[in-house]
Amino acid sequence: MLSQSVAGIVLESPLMLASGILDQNGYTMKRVLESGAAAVVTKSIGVEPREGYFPPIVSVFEGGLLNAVGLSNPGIIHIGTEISIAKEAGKPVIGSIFGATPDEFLRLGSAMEDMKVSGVELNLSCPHVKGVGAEVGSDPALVKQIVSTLKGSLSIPVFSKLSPNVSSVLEIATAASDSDGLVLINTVKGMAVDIYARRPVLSNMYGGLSGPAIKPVGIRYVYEVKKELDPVIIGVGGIETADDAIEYMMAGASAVQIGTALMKHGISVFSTIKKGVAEFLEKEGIKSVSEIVGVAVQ
Amino acid sequence: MLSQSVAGIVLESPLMLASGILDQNGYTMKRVLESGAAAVVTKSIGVEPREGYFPPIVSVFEGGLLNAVGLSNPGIIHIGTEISIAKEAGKPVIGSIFGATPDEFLRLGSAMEDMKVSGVELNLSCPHVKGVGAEVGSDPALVKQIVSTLKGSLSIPVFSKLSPNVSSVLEIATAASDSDGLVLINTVKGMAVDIYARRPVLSNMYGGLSGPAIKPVGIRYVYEVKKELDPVIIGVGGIETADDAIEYMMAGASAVQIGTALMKHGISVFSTIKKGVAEFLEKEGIKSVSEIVGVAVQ
Amino acid sequence: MIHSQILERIQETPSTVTLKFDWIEKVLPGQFIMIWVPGQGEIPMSMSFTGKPKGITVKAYGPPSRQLQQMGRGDTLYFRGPYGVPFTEIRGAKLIVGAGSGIASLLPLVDRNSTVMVSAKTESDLIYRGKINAKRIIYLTDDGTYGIKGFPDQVIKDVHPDDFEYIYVCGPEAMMYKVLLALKGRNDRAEFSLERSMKCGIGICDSCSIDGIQLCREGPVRGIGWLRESKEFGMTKLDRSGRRVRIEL
Amino acid sequence: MIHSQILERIQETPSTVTLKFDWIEKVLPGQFIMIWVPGQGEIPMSMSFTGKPKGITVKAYGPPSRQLQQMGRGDTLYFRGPYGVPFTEIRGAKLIVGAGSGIASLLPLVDRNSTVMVSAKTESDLIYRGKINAKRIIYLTDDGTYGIKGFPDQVIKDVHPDDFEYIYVCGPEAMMYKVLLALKGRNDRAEFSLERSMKCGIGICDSCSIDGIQLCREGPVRGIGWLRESKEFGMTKLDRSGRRVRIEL
Ligand SMILES: Cc1cc2nc3c(=O)[nH]c(=O)nc-3n(C[C@H](O)[C@H](O)[C@H](O)COP(=O)(O)OP(=O)(O)OC[C@H]3O[C@@H](n4cnc5c(N)ncnc54)[C@H](O)[C@@H]3O)c2cc1C
Ligand SMILES: Cc1cc2nc3c(=O)[nH]c(=O)nc-3n(C[C@H](O)[C@H](O)[C@H](O)COP(=O)(O)OP(=O)(O)OC[C@H]3O[C@@H](n4cnc5c(N)ncnc54)[C@H](O)[C@@H]3O)c2cc1C
Ligand SMILES: Cc1cc2nc3c(=O)[nH]c(=O)nc-3n(C[C@H](O)[C@H](O)[C@H](O)COP(=O)(O)O)c2cc1C
Ligand SMILES: Cc1cc2nc3c(=O)[nH]c(=O)nc-3n(C[C@H](O)[C@H](O)[C@H](O)COP(=O)(O)O)c2cc1C
Ligand code: FES
Ligand code: FES
Repeated sequence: MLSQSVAGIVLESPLMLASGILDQNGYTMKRVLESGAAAVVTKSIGVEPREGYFPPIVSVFEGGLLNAVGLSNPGIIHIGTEISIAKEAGKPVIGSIFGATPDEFLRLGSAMEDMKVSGVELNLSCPHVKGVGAEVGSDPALVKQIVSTLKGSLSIPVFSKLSPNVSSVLEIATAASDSDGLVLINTVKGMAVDIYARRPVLSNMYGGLSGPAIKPVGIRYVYEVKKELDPVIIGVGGIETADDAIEYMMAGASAVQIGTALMKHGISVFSTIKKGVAEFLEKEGIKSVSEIVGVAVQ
Repeated sequence: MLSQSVAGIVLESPLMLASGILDQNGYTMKRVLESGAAAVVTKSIGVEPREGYFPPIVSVFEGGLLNAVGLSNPGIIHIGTEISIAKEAGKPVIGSIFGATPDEFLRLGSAMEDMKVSGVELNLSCPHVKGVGAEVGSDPALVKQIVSTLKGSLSIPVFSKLSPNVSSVLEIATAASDSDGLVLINTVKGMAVDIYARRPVLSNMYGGLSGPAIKPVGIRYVYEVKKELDPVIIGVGGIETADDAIEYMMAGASAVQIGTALMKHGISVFSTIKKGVAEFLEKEGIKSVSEIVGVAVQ
Repeated sequence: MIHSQILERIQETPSTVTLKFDWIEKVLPGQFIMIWVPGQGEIPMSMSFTGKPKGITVKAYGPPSRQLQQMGRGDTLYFRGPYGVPFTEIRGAKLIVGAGSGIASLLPLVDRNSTVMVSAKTESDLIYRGKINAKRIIYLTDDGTYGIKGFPDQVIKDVHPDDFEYIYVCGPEAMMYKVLLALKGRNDRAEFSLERSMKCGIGICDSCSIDGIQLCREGPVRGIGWLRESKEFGMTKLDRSGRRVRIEL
Repeated sequence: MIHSQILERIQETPSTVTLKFDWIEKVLPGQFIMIWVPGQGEIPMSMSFTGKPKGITVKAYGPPSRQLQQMGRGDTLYFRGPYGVPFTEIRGAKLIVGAGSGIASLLPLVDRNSTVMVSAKTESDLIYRGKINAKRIIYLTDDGTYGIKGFPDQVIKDVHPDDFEYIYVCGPEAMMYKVLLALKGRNDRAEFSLERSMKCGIGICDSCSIDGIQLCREGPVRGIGWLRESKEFGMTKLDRSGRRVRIEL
């Protein structure tokens, strides 16, 4: 009833862990999978190790979270250890990667494929690190080149994760349309100032907004892209409840990712949402979760 | 202590009513002014009357509001009655206008000037009406032309209200830099789907997000534009408390506008925030509110 | 959006239907909901039944209300609320004056201490006939097809309004305005449920405003004293575009 | 971000300072705050005083903690919290083992039923000397400049750990790991306050995780039974980039 196949990856439910949240340490990813997530996406991995920004890297506000972790990651050669540990759970692990050029993406993607991940997710959208992320992801020609380079060389599915901080998502989504699926959305660029300290809270000044505050933004992107281009979509942004997950799926997502909700609800949020989605389907007399994908798109 | 001058408009405090919220009926604007707002901005007015979209035009969510009113307005020739009533309060009324061409904006701006408003605010940013608003406001050349047309003809201050739904706010802010001030931000494009009705809630499908959810987005735009271009800025987006207003001012806003907070807190929100700002200044030993403008910008 | 299945549909008149549904929320007489008819629109509706089950009474005008009329047992109602300030409820003698579908919002107030005036254009438009459990019921029709021929403001003096502790009025604005005038000298203990276009229901859009207050938040029920001071009641209102138009009396 | 003015600054040792401040929040022994030194960084700090006033005890390492040490009465502290799972508090006989600044998080537990072991590299590093109000205090230094020469794991057997209802341990991981081994056979009624890099404090970033749990949420206090099963405790941890490194014993 809940199982769902996304670009050939078979998921026991449509619920995945989003990149960057509790997915740096292999044991954590393993626990998240054992606690009910159908798949995890690793923290975005680059060629070299990066410590990321100094704390403060997060700032909680009404309706969500602002973060500027700064793509801290151990580098592609060290993530293998963690992926192996995560894979002990026997569920799909998707490798998120970021880079500045098609070549870098290719190196990272190939290494991920060698580590036997189930797919790679291209982070074309981190809003707070210069030269990678959203800077790459707002250049349609570069996006197109990166995606086609990877599609030409890898045999595992390639997902492109896009930024909501653009004037036209359709332009970027079109550029990324060779992907096996689009992941919508990354965080919305934002900032917080402490009025007593009289300065921005995050050490990086700017950060990315996530959590319930951005759910309507994510729904809009999923809906708009589904309606206009009809690709495979993984929805992400502000999902905290079964209703939220269902809303994303009805707007066009084949699966969803959950991140910030772990702050409020802990890792058990996966099993809670899974149960809620199953109950909804039952109550509404729907046989398979795949039937609700895109039903709200008019 | 609280009085503040913005592009020559003298305000008894930095707190203004945002365009589109309780500012269609002259008696309402008058009451808002009498209840503590230092100025009001009218609903955005076009050349012809518009009924706007059919309800549902709003959808409340955690952290804010989604709206697609659809620029309902009586047309420029009928707004005079309401402005006259509002002006009985003896405080500045700013006329918000929207159009598709520099000519339309000029007609509207001139008519507003004739109605003795204290300034005009160009709505270059409504996210949910085709052909006007954000579609105009994401075209830098057109923005430049509209602003210079108005600046060349009007003698009252001209403010440009910009959209957050763009890849580069600096590009648009630069295009609008002839304005006497920038108003940041309009709503963030979003959507909500009802999972039982299996369709978008708003009759227009897409709407604009406002309220606490977008405060970090607004703070970021104000800060970024202040830091890079240093124009006069009026901050708007998610202000509910004195702390929020102060945060915007420290990020670079000379005054702020308040809209969605009226949903939760009613019209008394103006006097509450005014009191809170005064208390903050006193506690922190700050003589004039103008001293905090931009202090957080590094 | 709240959703609930219709339990019962009652055809009150050819153009008016009551829909009953379960909703655990506490709702007080005079409050309303915004009811969404997917694909057709969203409209304000007073709660005509505030106990268990809850109910609304809908007259057909445009697409949403016409669509509501097509609905029956098992169909889903989508709505949000309750919104608005309720009537002041008292135990003593009440005079309740409802014109047209205005009686819907007054129905939950009716008790054995109530004198109820119900008016309609013609006999077949009279709703809740035979179902109002009051001390006294006075029917009026514009055309005299049932009860007294005439309008509430013309006959209200005959029931000696001063004898009542509280008076409650709901109906078209012209009728309410005339009732207000007919109640000359009375400046308290009378409440009117007003109507303006309601687009948001949450005090944001200004479409329902009158004299600076938002009927969706600080109404729809307003006291007679406030109404006497009103510059807009019975005079002007804004149409759906925000253009000020005269109210026809 | 919460902010509070420093009421008092106490120089505990040349490199360690206690800062006292008012904060009405209820905080339990073992919980911590994330303390923000604007322009310098944000670091986790245990509450070493949980009554009134509250307090933290800071050892100088890098920029944020060095800056904290410069602060004094009237300066503003910025922080968020309290975070984490506290120690299990009991009335009976306690053995409290604190190494280095580890004693800071244990201090609020100390009562007249407590035997406290405090260790430090050398005499001048011993904090709270003469201020701990316990049944018995045992000092240790690595170099023997004060109290017993040696490490806690070497002498813990001498106080007969089995006689204590509860044992509490905090200090460098190598020391805690060795104490765990020294407490062979004991699988409950002993808690350790662990340390990992903490970047977010709210269970999001994974930097503080050990064996799948986040120390900022489900720690930093963990029970001895869980620690015996741990694959990472005393073995490996992730550095600030997320790279797995060995823990030096
Ligand atoms: C506080 C309050 C309480 C009320 N209580 C009651 C009550 O208990 N019973 C009652 O019968 N009436 C009540 N009314 C009046 C009722 O709300 C109106 O009669 C109703 O709004 C009229 O709606 P309609 O279906 O007739 O549509 P119209 O008058 O045609 O339009 C109203 C709404 O319908 C929608 N709409 C219209 N045309 C279209 C279209 N082509 N496409 C999509 N949407 C469209 C829009 O949402 C529009 O806002 C109340 C009004 C108020 C303010
Ligand atoms: C649960 C817990 C409780 C603790 N309790 C205590 C306690 O009570 N007392 C105590 O003394 N210690 C305690 N610690 C240890 C304490 O948190 C570390 O000693 C501290 O983080 C080290 O910080 P530092 O100032 O020495 O900086 P470093 O070790 O140099 O770096 C740590 C942080 O400093 C910042 N930073 C460093 N360099 C820079 C730079 N150049 N620019 C900007 N920012 C920079 C960053 O925010 C970085 O994350 C505790 C640790 C944990 C996990
Ligand atoms: C602390 C944090 C770190 C993140 N790091 C990454 C990352 O490394 N790569 C990435 O693609 N997205 C990253 N994201 C974005 C999330 O994957 C997700 O797109 C976003 O948070 C919206 O989902 P949510 O509201 O469920 O958190 C991060 C988000 C947070 C909150
Ligand atoms: C119901 C509603 C209607 C609005 N209408 C307009 C409008 O006509 N013109 C305009 O420039 N902005 C309009 N806005 C945007 C607001 O002026 C403001 O920029 C935005 O809501 C963010 O501020 P807030 O969070 O305080 O509401 C509208 C917002 C809302 C909620
Ligand atoms: S209906 Fe919008 S303010 Fe009342
Ligand atoms: S410090 Fe980030 S998860 Fe614990």
